[in-house]
Amino acid sequence: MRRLLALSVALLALALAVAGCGGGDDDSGGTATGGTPSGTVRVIMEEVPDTDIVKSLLPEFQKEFPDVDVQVEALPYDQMRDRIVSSFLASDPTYDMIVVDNPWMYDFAKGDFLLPLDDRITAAQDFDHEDFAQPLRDIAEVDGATYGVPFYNYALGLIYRKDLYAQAGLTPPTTLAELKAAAAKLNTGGRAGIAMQPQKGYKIFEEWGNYLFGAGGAIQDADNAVVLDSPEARTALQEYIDIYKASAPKNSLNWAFDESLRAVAGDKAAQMISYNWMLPTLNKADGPAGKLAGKFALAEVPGGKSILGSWSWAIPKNSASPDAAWAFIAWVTSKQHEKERVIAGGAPVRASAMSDPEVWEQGFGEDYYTTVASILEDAAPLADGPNAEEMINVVGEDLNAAVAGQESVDDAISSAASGAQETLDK
Amino acid sequence: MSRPLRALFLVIAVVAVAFPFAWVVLISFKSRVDLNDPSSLSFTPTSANWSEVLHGGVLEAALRSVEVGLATVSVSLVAGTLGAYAISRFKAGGGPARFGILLAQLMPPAVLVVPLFILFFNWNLRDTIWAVIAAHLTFVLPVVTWFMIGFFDAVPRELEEQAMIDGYGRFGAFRRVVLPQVLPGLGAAAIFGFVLSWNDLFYALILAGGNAETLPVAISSYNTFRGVELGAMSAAILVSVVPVLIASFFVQKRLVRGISGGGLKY
Amino acid sequence: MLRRIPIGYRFLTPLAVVFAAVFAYPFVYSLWLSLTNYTITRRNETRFVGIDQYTGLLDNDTYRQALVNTFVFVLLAVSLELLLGLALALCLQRQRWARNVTRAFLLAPMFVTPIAVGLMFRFLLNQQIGVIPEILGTFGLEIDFFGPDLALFSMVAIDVWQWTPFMVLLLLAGLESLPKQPFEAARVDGASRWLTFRSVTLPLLKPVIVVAVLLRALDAFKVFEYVFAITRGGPGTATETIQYQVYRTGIGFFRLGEAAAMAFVLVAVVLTIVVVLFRRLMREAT
Amino acid sequence: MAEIRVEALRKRFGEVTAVDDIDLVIADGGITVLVGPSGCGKTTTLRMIAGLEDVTGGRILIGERDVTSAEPKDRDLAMVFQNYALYPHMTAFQNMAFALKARDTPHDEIRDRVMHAAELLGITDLLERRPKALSGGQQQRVAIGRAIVRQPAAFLFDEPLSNLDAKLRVEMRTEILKLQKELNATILYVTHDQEEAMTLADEMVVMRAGAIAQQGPPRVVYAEPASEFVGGFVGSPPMNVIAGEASGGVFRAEGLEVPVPLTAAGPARLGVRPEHLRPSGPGEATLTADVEVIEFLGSSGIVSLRRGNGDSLKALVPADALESVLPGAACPFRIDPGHLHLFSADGSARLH
Repeated sequence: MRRLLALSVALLALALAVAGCGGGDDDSGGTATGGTPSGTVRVIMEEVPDTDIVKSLLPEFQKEFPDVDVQVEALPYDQMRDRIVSSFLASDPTYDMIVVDNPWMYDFAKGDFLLPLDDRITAAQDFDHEDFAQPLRDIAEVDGATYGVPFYNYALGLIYRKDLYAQAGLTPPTTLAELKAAAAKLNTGGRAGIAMQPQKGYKIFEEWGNYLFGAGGAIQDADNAVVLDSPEARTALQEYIDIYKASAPKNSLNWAFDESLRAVAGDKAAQMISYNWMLPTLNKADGPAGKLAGKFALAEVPGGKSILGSWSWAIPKNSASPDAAWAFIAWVTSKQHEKERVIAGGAPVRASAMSDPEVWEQGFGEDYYTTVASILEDAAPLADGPNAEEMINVVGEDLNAAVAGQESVDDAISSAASGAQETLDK
Repeated sequence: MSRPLRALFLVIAVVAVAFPFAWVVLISFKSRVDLNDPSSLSFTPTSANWSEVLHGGVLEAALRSVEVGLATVSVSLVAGTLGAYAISRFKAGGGPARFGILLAQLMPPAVLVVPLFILFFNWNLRDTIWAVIAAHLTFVLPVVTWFMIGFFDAVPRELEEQAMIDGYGRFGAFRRVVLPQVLPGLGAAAIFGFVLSWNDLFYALILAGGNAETLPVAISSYNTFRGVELGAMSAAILVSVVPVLIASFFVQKRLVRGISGGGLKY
Repeated sequence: MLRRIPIGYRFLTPLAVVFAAVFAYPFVYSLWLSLTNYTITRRNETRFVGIDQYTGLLDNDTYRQALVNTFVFVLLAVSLELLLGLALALCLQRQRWARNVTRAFLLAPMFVTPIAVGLMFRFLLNQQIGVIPEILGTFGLEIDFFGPDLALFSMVAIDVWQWTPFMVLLLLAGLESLPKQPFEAARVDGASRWLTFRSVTLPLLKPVIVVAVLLRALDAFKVFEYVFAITRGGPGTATETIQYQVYRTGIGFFRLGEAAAMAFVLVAVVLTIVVVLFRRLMREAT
Repeated sequence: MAEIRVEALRKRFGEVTAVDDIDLVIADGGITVLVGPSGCGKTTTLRMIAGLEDVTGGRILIGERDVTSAEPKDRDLAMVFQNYALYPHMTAFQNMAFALKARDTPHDEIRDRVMHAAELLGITDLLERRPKALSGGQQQRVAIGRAIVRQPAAFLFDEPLSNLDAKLRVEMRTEILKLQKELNATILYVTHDQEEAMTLADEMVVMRAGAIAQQGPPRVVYAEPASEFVGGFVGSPPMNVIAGEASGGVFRAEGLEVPVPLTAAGPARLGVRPEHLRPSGPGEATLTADVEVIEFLGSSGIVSLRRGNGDSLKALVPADALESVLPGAACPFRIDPGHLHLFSADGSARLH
């Protein structure tokens, strides 16, 4: 009796699940329909300042599109992906519009979860898609189709203390050797030469990738094949380890972004490789750096090519109101509102905004925006292809093991390279 | 152990427990700038973290956690107590029943959460506290049942037999005579189940974030992509601990007595 | 109709129904998933692969390391918690002054959500900005808490901080329910305190210890939050645990089939151990 | 009060037959005692009558009513358990009132009946106490009081005195007897203690291995045990048994010859109760044995003997006859020929 009951409950549930999972495939989005869009757009976003800025623009959007109701649900990062994927799997979606982190883009697109936006982009007036930085557009393009519109970037740059550099007679390093020297020189008793983020997984790869590029290496070639197993990668990792051992805070093997920021803001480290938009935050008078505000500057990472991260707007295939969602995306990413967003402190994605004197003046100054523009010019993401998230973790594990001294540099690189290739081929 | 040694040991234990809490209290009054050095003692106290926490939905989340905990525990107590009685007294379900309870305690949430999600989706319970309650039942129910089996094992069979001879049926005897014997244990199991539910992050995070945020979710949301908001998180931790601590001051005696009522058998 | 069902099963019904509703389906579903290559982002390619996911784990070095780490973690954490818990319970049992306050206070760590505990200790133990290394530094000590050698033990220490109170609670309850006569007998026999503890207290307390250890161990096998909050499994694979791997593989990399297999291997191993130990204990008890 | 009849009652636990087709009549207004070693099925029989154990086969009738499959609560029986089974969360009063409450007895009547029972048992002062605050004897009285209050068709006692100390046990025994007379109660009483059984029983039922070995008034069971088992089980110290051969009215064993009222021939076993083995003059002696130990009881003494062939015997010797018995010495003893018990070689049957 009891067993039978359990079984029938399970079977019933299974049947329901199968019925529930199948939906959403027949909606082949593409062309924008005419007329004024209307409907509710539920969007999931990350709990970050850039989201708050978008929220602050909403009343303006509402005025222009009174029939579209945009409802923002802001969540912590770790919670977002699970919920997005869950929403994909449902026939009645939770979200009509989403923001996609670059490692997810390929899998989401290949998983047939996203609406291709090419036709809508072409049809949109004065949209000027070319205005978005090329690497950002590339991320949103999977197998020739465009699935996202850039929202904001999180490319990395070198954030350093101008005053300390001046005192020591240093200029921002352009090579790894110079970075090493600068870090060593700035390393004094109470203050580390550089704060690093060697935490296993995403964090170390995100940081070390800049070293790799700086050493002239690459992660993937034009055909997306992994080319990590190179002398350049070995050099980059050796340099990374040397700098960590010589100039990073003691015992900081598990450090991530948070600790580095705290160290730099708290005058316990002279510089860090971090997200470019941390600069305005650090320089804000009432920001985390307190009295140190204004003493920070942003430079390109040594070598000039940095790791790129980006968030893109996208519309799930099972969105209940794709037209209204697109109306919002087109509106918020238009040149004009990009400008407003950037002035309000958002991380830029359009060349036009970054070269706009009005933005410089009301934002964080010309230097900052031109530096960001040049960072974005040739920045590249950690992974391009399937299973990006896992590939990043695989590489990040070997890198971290090498820094911890559990693996030799040589072994770590070859293991990372083969692991990465295997993951991409899965 | 001699008396001074015991006292010393207890003092060390109290300090070991108190120290992190003292630190948490300290940093809950620190500003963002002061938090760059979380351990320094010289800082200008600010109430910003507290007002952020108290106005930022943490209290609502705490209330929701209480609701989830109470509901989970109530269902667990009813189903778990009856089931435990059946397993203890009638060997109902035999080995598989006891085995299933162990199994349930062991299952990693990461594996159960996706099927659960699909289930709640189909039942239209997504993003409600009901989903969280149901998910919490997957681990609270086995623990409560496990506890209660032990308590029932300790109740002499003659008591209910006497009650049945005295004029009650099975259920009457259970309700009027057996149940009162395990009440203290029931309390202990309830509190323990409540703590498990109160602490769960994983299920609550995935099954009911935004609209049905529980306290751990609220606390963890201070661990952002852009760093940990230590100050606000600390205030939130204190919000979550203080009420339970006060409660535990009043119930710990009962808790100890409840568990020692004979429920700890294998 | 109802009367025909044996009385035991009538009492069992609510449990069975609730259990079936919230547990049976997800369980059966994931069991099935573990036999497929189900990947959320590639649902169209899902097919039945039999035990491939399981045999695949044999070659997975990280998984094996995670298994080892998990067992080391559980073994160390639970034994330390037992030892400390026992010592504390013995002290608390005989304590008179400020008894309730002490007891209530010592339980506090249990009530903090583990992710918060993880984050607290991530900063407390941080070499540069943490207060504990600073204090140790004044004694000339420098400990790399999250370095390759100690990271797993730091996780153990955090678990001990949070869950020793649980042991204290159960053991204290056990101690207070012990009969008095054996202790009086031991006193008459002139047994030393240590001998009394070893040959009277411990054997009498054994059932409680078994339950406490079992409950704790089953929970410790699910260690996830500390790893997630602090090291993400690093340095290298030093703090990889099964739960964290299951989470990463299933939720992070979308490969639910493989994640389910990972989980079931752990479940199978632990259940085997528990059942074997149980049998032995049962035999000893009778 | 009513008579209880048990017909072909059987109970099986899996492969084990605990009670094997027993027939029994528990007479109205008397004490019937089920006695036997542990595992003989006496408690199972009692529990089946109470309704606590399902019946595998047979019928149970209380009065004229067939209660074989009735719920315990519908059998109108009261039971006193070995460990009293007092509800720990209720006071003595509440314990005693519980069954009446269950039957929706009016409040005043409950009060009267409980008070009456309490007076009868002398526990009026203890009514507000919880079981934990009562001594073993007091708990026992509350348990009995709880049964009395019910005014049931019959009382079932499951080894109610075995948790009491020896002195209290004797006291309570008398008390139960007095109560029984006062209430003219029908009582089915289970015990493993043969002395308790003999002192209490109007009718004594000796059980062994799920079957009734002998049934009858204690005197009869004692005087004419139906088998060697009953002979050995009833009486203290237990009956001496000597293996030998019977032929032509004489029982012969090594170093021993006794005339017996029996004509048949063949191997047999001779049962002699210790009180029928007395020291004697050398001329009258039936046997000679070494005295090992003497346990002095006051009015008599238990003498442990060892015969030449290694058999040990016990004799119950009046105090005045003890003088002639010296530890360590070989003494002549005489078996009283009027009190012999002769059993078949396997001990299963009485031969005369």
